[in-house]
This record gives sequence, C-alpha cells and structure tokens, in this order.
Amino acid sequence: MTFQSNDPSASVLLELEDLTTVFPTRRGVVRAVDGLSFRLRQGEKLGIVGESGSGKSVTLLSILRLVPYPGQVSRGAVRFRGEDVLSKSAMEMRQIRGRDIAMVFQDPMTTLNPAFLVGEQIRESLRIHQIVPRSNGFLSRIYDPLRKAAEYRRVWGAMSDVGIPVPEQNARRYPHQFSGGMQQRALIAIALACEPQLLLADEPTTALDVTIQAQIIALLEKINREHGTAIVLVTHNLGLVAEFCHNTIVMYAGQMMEMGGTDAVIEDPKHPYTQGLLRCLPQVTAKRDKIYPVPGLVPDLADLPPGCPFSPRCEQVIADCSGDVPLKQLADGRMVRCVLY
Amino acid sequence: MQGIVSGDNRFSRLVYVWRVRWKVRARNLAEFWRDLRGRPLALLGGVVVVLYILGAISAPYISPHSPTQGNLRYRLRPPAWQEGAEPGYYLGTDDQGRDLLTRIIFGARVSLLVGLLSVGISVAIGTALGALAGYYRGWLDQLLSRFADLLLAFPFLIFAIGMMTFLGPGFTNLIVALTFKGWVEFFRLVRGEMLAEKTKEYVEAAKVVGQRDWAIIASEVLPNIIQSVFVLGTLRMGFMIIMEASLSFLGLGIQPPTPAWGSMVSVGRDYMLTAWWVSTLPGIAILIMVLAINLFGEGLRDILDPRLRVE
Amino acid sequence: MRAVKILERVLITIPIMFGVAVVVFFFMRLTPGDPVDIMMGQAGAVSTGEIEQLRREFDLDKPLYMQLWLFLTKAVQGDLGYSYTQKRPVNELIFDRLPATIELAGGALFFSLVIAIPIGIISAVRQKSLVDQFSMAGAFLGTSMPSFWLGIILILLFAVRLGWLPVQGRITYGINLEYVTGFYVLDSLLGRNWPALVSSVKHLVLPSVSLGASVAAIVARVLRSSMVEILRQDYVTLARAKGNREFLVVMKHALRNALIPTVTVVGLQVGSLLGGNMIVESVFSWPGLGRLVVKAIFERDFPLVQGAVMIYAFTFVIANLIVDVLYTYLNPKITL
Amino acid sequence: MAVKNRMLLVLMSLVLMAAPLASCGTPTPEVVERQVVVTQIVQETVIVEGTPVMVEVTKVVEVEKQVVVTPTSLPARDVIIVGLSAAPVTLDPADHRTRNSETVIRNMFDGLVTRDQVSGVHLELAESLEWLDEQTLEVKLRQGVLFHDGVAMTADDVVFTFERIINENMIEYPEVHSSPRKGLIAPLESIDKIDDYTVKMNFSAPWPPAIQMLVHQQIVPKHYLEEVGTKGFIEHPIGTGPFKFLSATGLEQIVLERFDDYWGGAPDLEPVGPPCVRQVVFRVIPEASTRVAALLAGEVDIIQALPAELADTLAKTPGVQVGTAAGTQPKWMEMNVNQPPFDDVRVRQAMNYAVDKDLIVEAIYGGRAAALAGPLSPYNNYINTSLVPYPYDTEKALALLAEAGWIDTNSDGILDKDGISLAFTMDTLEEFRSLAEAVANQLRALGVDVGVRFWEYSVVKPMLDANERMAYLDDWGDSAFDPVGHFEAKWHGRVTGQTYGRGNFSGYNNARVNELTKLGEITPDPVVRQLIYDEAQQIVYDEAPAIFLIIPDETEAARADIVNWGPAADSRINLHDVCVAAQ
Repeated sequence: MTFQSNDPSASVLLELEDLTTVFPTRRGVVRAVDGLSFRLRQGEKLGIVGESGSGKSVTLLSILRLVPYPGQVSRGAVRFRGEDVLSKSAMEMRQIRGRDIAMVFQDPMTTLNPAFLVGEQIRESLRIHQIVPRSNGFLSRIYDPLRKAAEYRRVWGAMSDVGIPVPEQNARRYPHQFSGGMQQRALIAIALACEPQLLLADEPTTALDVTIQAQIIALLEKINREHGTAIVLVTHNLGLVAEFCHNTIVMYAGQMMEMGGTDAVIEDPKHPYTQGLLRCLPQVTAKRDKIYPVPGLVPDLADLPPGCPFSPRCEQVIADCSGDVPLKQLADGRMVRCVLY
Repeated sequence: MQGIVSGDNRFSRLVYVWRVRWKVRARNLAEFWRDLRGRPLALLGGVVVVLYILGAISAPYISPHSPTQGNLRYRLRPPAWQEGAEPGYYLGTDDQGRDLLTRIIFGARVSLLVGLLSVGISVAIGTALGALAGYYRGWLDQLLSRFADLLLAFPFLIFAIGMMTFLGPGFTNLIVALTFKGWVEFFRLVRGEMLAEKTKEYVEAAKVVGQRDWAIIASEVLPNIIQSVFVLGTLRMGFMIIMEASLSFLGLGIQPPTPAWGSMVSVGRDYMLTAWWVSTLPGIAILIMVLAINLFGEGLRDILDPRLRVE
Repeated sequence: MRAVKILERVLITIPIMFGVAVVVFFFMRLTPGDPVDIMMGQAGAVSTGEIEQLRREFDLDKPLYMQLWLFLTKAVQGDLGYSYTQKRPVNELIFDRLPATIELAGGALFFSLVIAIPIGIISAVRQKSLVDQFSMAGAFLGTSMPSFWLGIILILLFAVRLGWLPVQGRITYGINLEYVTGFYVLDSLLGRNWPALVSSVKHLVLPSVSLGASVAAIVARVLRSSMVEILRQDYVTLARAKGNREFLVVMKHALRNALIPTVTVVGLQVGSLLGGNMIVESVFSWPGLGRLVVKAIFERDFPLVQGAVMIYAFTFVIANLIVDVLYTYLNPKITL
Repeated sequence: MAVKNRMLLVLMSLVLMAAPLASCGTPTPEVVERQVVVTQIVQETVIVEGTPVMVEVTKVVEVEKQVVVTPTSLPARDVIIVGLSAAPVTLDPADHRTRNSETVIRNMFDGLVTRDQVSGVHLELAESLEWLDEQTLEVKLRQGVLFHDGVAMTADDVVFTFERIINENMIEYPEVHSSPRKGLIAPLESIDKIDDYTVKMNFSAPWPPAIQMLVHQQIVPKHYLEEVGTKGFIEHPIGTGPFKFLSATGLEQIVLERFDDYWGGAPDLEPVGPPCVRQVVFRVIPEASTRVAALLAGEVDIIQALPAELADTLAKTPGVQVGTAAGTQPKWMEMNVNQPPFDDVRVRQAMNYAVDKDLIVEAIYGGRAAALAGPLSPYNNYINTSLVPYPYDTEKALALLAEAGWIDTNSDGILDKDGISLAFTMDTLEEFRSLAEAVANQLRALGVDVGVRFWEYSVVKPMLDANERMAYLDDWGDSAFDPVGHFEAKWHGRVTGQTYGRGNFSGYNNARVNELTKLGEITPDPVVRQLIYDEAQQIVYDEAPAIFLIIPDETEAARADIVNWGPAADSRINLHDVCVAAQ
C-alpha cells in the first residue's frame, strides 16, 4: 500500500550521513546517535522506531541543531535540500527552523508555553519568518494591526486545518484550557503555520488516547497528501509505522539496526531486534495470543558491550556479535546491521 | 503472650526494614560523596565549614590570647601587615585591647551555635508541625496555618527586636527570639510538601498495609521531604548569624565580653574611620562562613534534588 | 470577576490584621519597662504624683482588657491613638514617615531587580560558566553581609572618599521641592523639578544598595534556578524550533515562566525590605518609619509601636496581594 | 575556587581602600584672637546691720580666649547645617524632657536667663532678678523684645509661660496633659504680674538653684498660643529667639531662619545683635559614623556627640575642627552596699583603687575626659576641691580586699572567701559599652570575675529601684552645675514616693549625708552651702558607694570655616554667634 507511493524519482530532501551525536557525561562520552545515515525524498513518510533511549529524538534534534547542551554533533553531515545544515550560520539556521523544517513534540502538555495564548503561539512562527509582509507606514515596525489581522487569518486557517473547531475563539484560550488532543492539534498547527517542507514528528501520539491517536495520524496523513510535506515520524509504536510510513528505520542504542520499505520490514523482519519488537506487538485479531517481550532492559549507553549493542539481549547471539558489526545492504535495498546476514 | 509474638514479628520486620534502609543509605552516601567530589565549590564550602567547626571546638588551644581579657594599652592596634602593629597580635586589637584573632576564633563558637541552634530548633518545630498539619489537615492545620500567616505578617527584624526587648538580652533569649519566627518557613515548606506527598501512591500503599499514621509520617513521607528541609536549613544559617549582627547593632545581641561575630562587627562600626579592622575582620569571618554554608547548601541541593540535575 | 476575588482577598486580611493587633498589644504590654519611667528619663525632679498623672493620661491605670478594648475600637475607626513620646497622633507620625520608608523599600526593590534579573538570566543561560560562578558567588556575598556594615563601607567609599554620592538624608538642603506625595522622586517628577530629581535619586542609591543587596542575591538565585529548570522545558525547545532568536527564546518564553516563583519570593522579601529598613535608615539617617518604630519599642511607646507594626503587616499583606494578582497575569493557570 | 578567591580579593581591596581617610582641605579663615570675660550672676549673702541679705553679684569667673573672625568679605555660605544625634520630640518649650529638643528650642526661644558655654548664667529676657525674700523672686523684663510675629513680649507672656508649666492639664494637644517640665521648677508655686514688665515668682521654699534652673524654661507668646492652640503652635512655633521657624520635616530636619528684628541676646555674651548666618538646618543623623562621614563629605557643618574615638583623628584631619567643653555627665559604677561583697566598705574602696581612671581617660577618651574625685562633677559650683580621685593602686586594692577576707586561695586567678569567688555582673546601658568593658577588664585583671550586661534603662530600672542588682554603671546629668537635682537624687537614701534617692541605685543610706543634703537644698548662703556639701562629699568619697569614674568632655566637630563656634558644657548648640568664614 505504501511503498509504491514513495516515488524514487522525487528529489532528495534530507540526507543524513554518518551522523553522530555525543553527550559527555561524568562516566564517559555517550553516543546518543551513532553513525546514522539515511535519505528522505520529498513527500516521503519515514518512520523511526526503537525503545526509549535509542536516539530517535536526538536524531531529530540534531537535524535542527537543537541538541541540548552539553550534547553536540561530533561527526557526519546533515544535508537539507543539498545544503549542509551543520555548517550554516546561526541566522541561516533560524530561518530554516520553523519555516522549512518544523517539529512536533511528544508531550503537548509541556510543549505549549503555559503563559501565552494558543493563537499567539501559532502566530509566532509567522511573525518570526515574516510570512505576512509588513504594511507600509512608519509605525508598522511597532504597530501593524493590518498585518496582525492577516496573520490571524492564517492562524485560524492552520487551526481549522488541524481540526480545531471555532478557531477564532480557541485562539484566545490558554493551553491549559485545551484537552490533550486539542493541544496536540495546536502543536501541529504551530508546525504547519509556515507550511514547511519537512515535518519532524517526535512521538506525536504517545501522550494521547487511542481514538485521538488515530485522528492525529489521519491529520498527518492529510497534510502529507495535500501539501506534499515530508514527514519523519519517530515512535516506539511499530503498528503506527506500519500504518503510516513508506520507509522504516529501526534504531537501537543510537545505531540503525534495520532499514527498508515498511511493508518489507514488517512482513519480513531481518534483525533479531526487529523481530523481537514485532513479537511484542499485541495482535488484536489473534485472540489470547501470548505477548513475547524482548528480554532484558534498555541498555546503558555509557556502558555498551563491544560489538553489537543488542547482543546481551539477543536470543540468536553468537561469538561474532562481539566483533565489529557493519551495516549490510540486502538485495531489495534493505539495510541490516547483524552478523547473521 | 500474643503481644510478645506480634511484637517479635514487628521487631523482626523493623530490623529487616532498617537493614534495607541502611544499605540504601550506605549506597546513597557513597553516591553522595562521589557527587560532592564532582562539585569542587560545594566541597570547598563543606571543608571550610568543617574547619570552622574544628576551630570553634579547639578555640582555647589554638588561640594566642584571652578572648575576654584585654589591655587598654594595646588598644586599637592594626593587624600585623600594617604599620604600628603590636607583635603577637596578628589581626590587631579591638577597642579594649583584646586580640582580634582570638576573639574571631572564639566568636566562631557563639556564632555557629546561634546558627545551628536557631535553625535546628526551627527545623524541628517547623517540620513536626508542618508534617502534622499537612497530614491531618482539619482544624489543626487551620489553626497552625493562620498562626503562621500571622507571624509572617511581622517583619522578622522588628519581631526579633520585640522579642528581645520582651525577653531581655542573652544567648538563650536570642535563640528563642530567632526561633519563634524561624520555624514558620519550615512549617510552610513541610506542610506544602506533605500535601503533595500525601496523594502519592506509596502513602496509599502504606495505609493499605495498615501502617499507623505516625509511622507513615515519620518513616515514609518525611525521608522524602527532609532533603529540601535540609537545603533550606543550610541557607537559613547565614541569615540567622546576620540577624544576630543586626540585633547587636541595636544592643540586643550577645552580651560582652563573650565574643560573637555579629556583635563584633556591630560594635566596631564606630571605629570604621580610624580602625577598620575591628569591624571588618569579623565581618569577613561571617562572610566566609556564610559563603561556605551557602556553597555547601547549594551543592547539596544540586545533589539531593534530582529535578535540578543536568543529566 | 477578578475584582470580586480581589475583594475577597482583601477581606481575608481583616482577621490577620486583628490577630496582629492583639499580638502586638499583648507583646508590648507584657514587655518589662514602663513608658512613663522612660519618658521622664533621669534628669530633673519627678514626683510620684506626676507619674500617676501620666499613667492616667495614657490609660495605663486601666485594666489590660479595657486598654485592649479601647485600642481596638479606636483602631477600627482609624484612630491609632497618640504617641507618648512624640506627643502627636500616631496616624500623623506614620504617614509622615511612611513615604520615606516605602520609597527606600521601592528603591531597594528596584535596585535589586535591576541587578538580580540580568544576573539570574545570564547565570542560567551560561550555566557553570565563569560569569555564572562569579555572579552566584556575588549573590552569596550579598546575603552574607550585615546591611549596616555594607552601608558604612559604601559611605566611606562612595561618599567620603570618592565624593560621588551623598552620605545621608533624602535630598540636598537648599533644593526646593514641592511635597505632594512625600515620595521625593515622584514629587520631583511631578513638578518637572530636575535638580530635585537628580538629588533625590542620588540620595537613594547607597541606602537602596545596602538594603537591596540581600534581596538581589536571593532573587538572582531563585531566578537562576527556575530559569535553569525552565530552559530545559519542551516549550523552550519548541520556541527554538520555531526559529526564534535565542534572545527572544530566553526573554520571552523562558523568563515569563521563570518569573512566577521569583515573584513569590519577591513578595515575601517585601516584608524584609520594609522591616529591615530601620538599620539602613539609621546608617543613612533616612527619616523613615523603621527608626521611629525601634525607638518606640525601646521607649515603650505602645500606641506608636502598635500602629506602626499594624501598618507594616498591612503593607506586607497588600504586597502579597499584589503579588497574587501579578501571578494571575504571569501564570494564566492560576485564578486567584 | 578561583572565583571565590577573586571575590575575596575584591572585597578585601574594597575594604582596604575605604580604610584610610581622605578629605579635601579648606583654606583656614583669617582669624584674630581676643579675650572674653565670662561673668556669672551669683547670689551672695551680705551682712547688713547684723541681718543676712541676699544680693546678686556679677562675678568674673573666667577670662577665656575666643576666636573671632575678621570679615574680609561677605561669607560664602550663609546656611549652617547641624548634625544632631537624636530628633527633638517637639518644638514646644513646655512639652519635652530631652536635651536635643532644648538645643533646637533655645535657638528659637529665649529664656529669662541663659547660660554661656561654660556654666555662667547671664540675664537674657530678664533685665534684672532680685530676691525680695528667700522665697520670692522679682523679675524685671527687658523692653522692646519682639516675638517673631512682631508682637512685643510682656509680663503676660512670662506669666502665661510659667503657668502653662506649673498648672495641671495646660497642654491640650494631642490630648490634654500637663507639662513634663514642671519637675524642673517644682518649688515654683505661683507667678504674679506686677506691671507689664515686672513679674514676681513665689516659691514654696527657699530654692538656691532657682536661677540656674530658670535657664531651662523658655518664654512663649501668650497671644499666639491662645490663638492657634498647642497644635498650631508646634506646627509653627514662635518665640523671641535669634532664629525663627521656617519649616520642619517630621522633626528629622528643622530649618530656622535669621530673625532680623532680634533684640540682640544676652548683653554679657558678645557679639550682640542678629545672628550671623541666614539659615540654620538641624538634621538628625543618629549613627555616629554617619555623622562624621557627613561632616567629612561637607554635607553638614557642625556635628554633635562626636565619639571620643574619632576626636583625635578628626582633629588631625584638614578641613575639620574639633571642640571640647567640660561635660555635664559624670559616670559611676554604683555598688549595692546592702549585699556582699559590697556591704564591706573596704571592698568598695578597693574597687576604686583598682580602676586606672587615667588610663581610661587616655585610652578610651583620648584625654578628653577627667577623673572624678568623689560624687560630684568637678565642674559643679560646689565641688569639694580638697578631694582627689582615688589613685590607681592595685596593691592597696588587694590589701584592702585581703583585709576584707578576699584572697585567691585556690589560685584560679579569682579572689575568694569562704569558698565563694569574688564575682558580680555589672549592669549598664549599651551607650556605656566601652567604659563598662574597660572597667570590667581592669577589675578582672585584679582577680574579680566581672561580667557585663546591657539593659534597656526601662527594664533594669525597676530592679535597680528594688536594689536587686549588684552593680550599675551609668551617669547622671549635672547641667545646672548645682548639687540640687543631683545630690538628693543620687546619694540621699531612697524615700518612696519622693524625689529623694530616686537615682540612688547603690542602696546607700547615710543619715548624715541625708541631713546635709536636705540642709543644702534650703540654704541660700553659698559659703555655708559650700561647707555643707564639702562635708557630704567627703563622707560619700570615703564610704565609696560607687566607683567614681570619669566625666567625659562634650566633644563636637565642625568644618574648619565655621567660626565663633564651640561646644557648650550642657551640650546645647547655640548658633546665635556662629559664622562661616569668608573664603
């Protein structure tokens, strides 16, 4: 259903090459993202899955160069529309953020600023990127009601786009007066306000009820369809990926374990970790089926085993696992990092 | 007979709980020490505080002169590095010809005691009442909270002055005066935290298990609150020492010839133009002390309050 | 809606004020020392008859509950009695002095905020940097210096040695100023009286610094720690992800939220600014209420102490009311 | 760590910078010296035909050098700012009991008599004073004296003034009450107007210090007070003094202006005429160090109550001058004679021998004080000149103590007797801290365990009254320079409900001293009085109910260009003659 709509002829929008983001800690340097490479074409929907702490969110933050101090990108490149993002000046970077690449965060409760009206928060990116030109007149720099009105019309537009009813009223409310789903919609409206080419969605549904989750995903789907916005969806929910994404990347401990067309990955997982993840997925159809958890715990990034980081939890572990495990390309263009292949 | 049996059960359970607790604590202590070493400023603060305490304890053995007995002939001599200094009086002398260094060392005893006692008693009262009020609510909470509001409405210094005129000067009275309003802050802190903690699951669990209220308060909730109390306590110590100085400014502080830093700074202010050291050197002693306590307290807060950790 | 809530809050202050009145009444009466004794001092001849007469005049011969009743009933009517020592109505004395005290407290608050807010922000943004460590050490210094000591050092340095600022008083003698509100800075602004403005501001600097130093230190520290926490919030990252300049991220998105705990602390500090005044007032001979109160306590001038403490308590309660109202603007989640 | 060190360094250097003083120099004014004869009105008893008659004589008591400016040009400044140590409580001459109120009031009001900077009394609004008999004083008033509103002062004003003081409930604001100054003129029974410029004062008993005490009462305008009432009066007081009221800011700052129609002031005290400066400002600066700093910074011209510590430094500072005058506040440490160990006269004497008063005078007061030789101030008009201060003699002190049984038997450095250490707490007030600590120090060096405790006067007073405390160090004002007000209060045995012994905190009660005190009060003859008080002083001296300590000088300071200025013994600042030297 999905792979074919991923047009290979579309131009590459975003390219990550050997991206490595590190955090110095007292117990040594932690690689939150370790040598990640992938390409994203225009209009593509890419899913990144993995447990907590696998470096998914840091990847997104690295793309926007918003990795919190003291973390930093230590190696690799991020190319957006062929331009190296990492070498851009702070000012150029600010122009990209919000306008070309927008981000939707995990928890709408903490991501909306409690002190400002929702409408103002949506309007902010419009103002920053001067989407609506200033009107004439010497006072317009400080006071420009016409521009404000025009901006608000766009705000309302974005709000109804994401399905917030009565935007004129809801724009004048505070985040805490919104329900969780509405908050998430507001967040997406913020991201969409400037009609970006790329939307980075960091677990946008985790904090929501299942029904709301579906609505949000449908919303993202619609955005992708109508605006051709490329979307990177970060989640730990494989089902979501299966439903939504063209391509899927499975990450573990900062490394890419497996990558490929979503259908292929779901139907024929190569990496034992992917297999494990799929096994824990509760099957609604199969009654009373057993859930098989992936044994063991999320690894301590500061204290990784040599070789494959998954090896301590892997059921198919062999001696070679402790050696260097390179990423291998399989025949159908899939990539997998495992000694078994 | 049954009582003994159930007592035994309780006893063994308590022993078990305590052993687990102490293990956790020992591990925490090691972790704490590691964290502390990672914060040189806090560590330095702690070291300075310990040095002050040691100095205060060993004052009679390390002081070159008598803290109370002066010689008017050596009055207002400058410190050793200034011209006209009296040999053997390294930090100069005060208006009674007493050795300033000795008085500063002995002053540490009084000032540290003022800080420790006034804060310690405030913590004890404030925590106990705060925990009760926060746990039981009801009329007790109403009563105590209104009383606390009432006390808060008085400016601290005015209140302390009133108390001191009421009680008369003296060390004990000073502590009473400082404590009388000092507990309110701890009360408010603990009460607030207690209200927050009370709704948490572990308290519910303890209730379900059938723990008694006092046991829940004392052994379940308080250990979770005590960290912030501790931090606030270290921050208040400096304040109390300065309050003593401010009361001395009005003649309500520690009585002579007992040396206390606050009184020394206050008394020396008349000599600021002619003999700066009389007031300034004890002032610097307070400053370093409060600085050290605060650095230590701030470090403690960083370590103990996980919310503020960087990682 | 808000007005009703505010009114409610104002009404809540009444029992507090009543409590303050009763407490201060008994406090003063039970304190050893006789106002008449102190008034007559040591000099000259005093006969027992004279003393008895004075006690009658001050109602001191009446039983305690009668005195309390008289005090309360009069206080409700706004009459705080008259000062034994100053021979003037307490109301008049207080309102003569209160503007000076509030002006000084205001100056100190202004100074401490002007110092503390940038320091708190910069320290939080540049966490663990030299600037941070330096200013936090400075903040510790601020809380560890008795205000009178700081005051005397400032006088010696800036007034006597450098001659930049005046030693004492509120305005240079000889500058004419029409007193309307009693706040000299305000009065000179109202009258467009620039020399008076310069002089009164100059006189305000050193006392404000001495009084405000500790508040500045506390505010800087609270602001820093709440800023540090806020800067880690998702909405700050979102603000960055929108393409905001870092300056706006900090000053608009983070500061507004970080100010919430800061405002609480400032509200509580207003009490110490008002009540810590008397020492700074003495050092800079600032004709404020604090000095009057201390003198009144020592002289057992019951009506004056009672009145002044009630005014302090009232100002404190009002200051906290303002803080609460301010709160609702800063934090829309809270509605009084 | 590095940060912290740097902070400390900054602080230290800040402190060090502030430590030494700098001050700008002012050119010394051109001055000439001239001699001024100080006279004093004294009553003397002359035997006329076998009957003693009291007459008044003007006596030359002192010839002193006074510095007077030769004006070369008009003064550069015509405003003088005075730094007071405490605020006056009112500007109503009848409604206060504090020195600083009087300081300001006496620049606005004149009395019947006034006092010079030493202790001599001079006629002011009175043209003459005559005792018609031992209890009746006739006062002839000066004519042509104007109040500040231009109305002439007459006998009505004088009668009104004194009746306002001696009658009950004469002051109606803020509530009706009686004048607290009645005690200062208690024996005055009534005052009668004889004619417009003559009044007669009737005393209930002979009262030798009457004229000295009249200095403390100032004449107020009857017509004005009756018109505006007390409230109006204290808001804008009017008197006959050299300066008229201009404005006051809550009595923290009081501005007075030259009264150009001033009648001139006491003719004995030159120069006579309107004041020199246009305005004087009294500003309250309670902190001593701030007062000095304000003087150094040139913000004030004259400061009151200069701490002894700073007098030397200031005297050496260019641009500033320091003046002293004999003080009026002798200081003692009274000992409870009714309790051991001070019930033994030898112990009390030993205490007197154990204190090195000269060292205290030198070290603490920089020489600006005098040792006391007995119960009276050396500047009192009836001082017993044959007494000398107890010499500093620790051996004698120890010998006396040993005689009384106090020996250090357990060699712990503290004397003891029957297993009890010689120890006591010295009560005092915060203002006497330096002196009290010095005395305690010296006694401790002798082997007496002395603690010091500061009190508020009001708190310790009832305990002292009950004779509960062991030792009390304080002073007792002597501004009238007469034993009355002093001897009966301090050394007469305590009599409940009377003024006798009201300041007697030692519990001392000697029948002969009591008798002499009462005799002295009513004996008009100065020679006889001198004999009476000589004997009384000798007894008190020998019985030593107190350690007779010292009397500090009144020390004040002024900018160098302030001339015709000097502190007064009673610590009042009279600005009538003060000028600013031309630059």
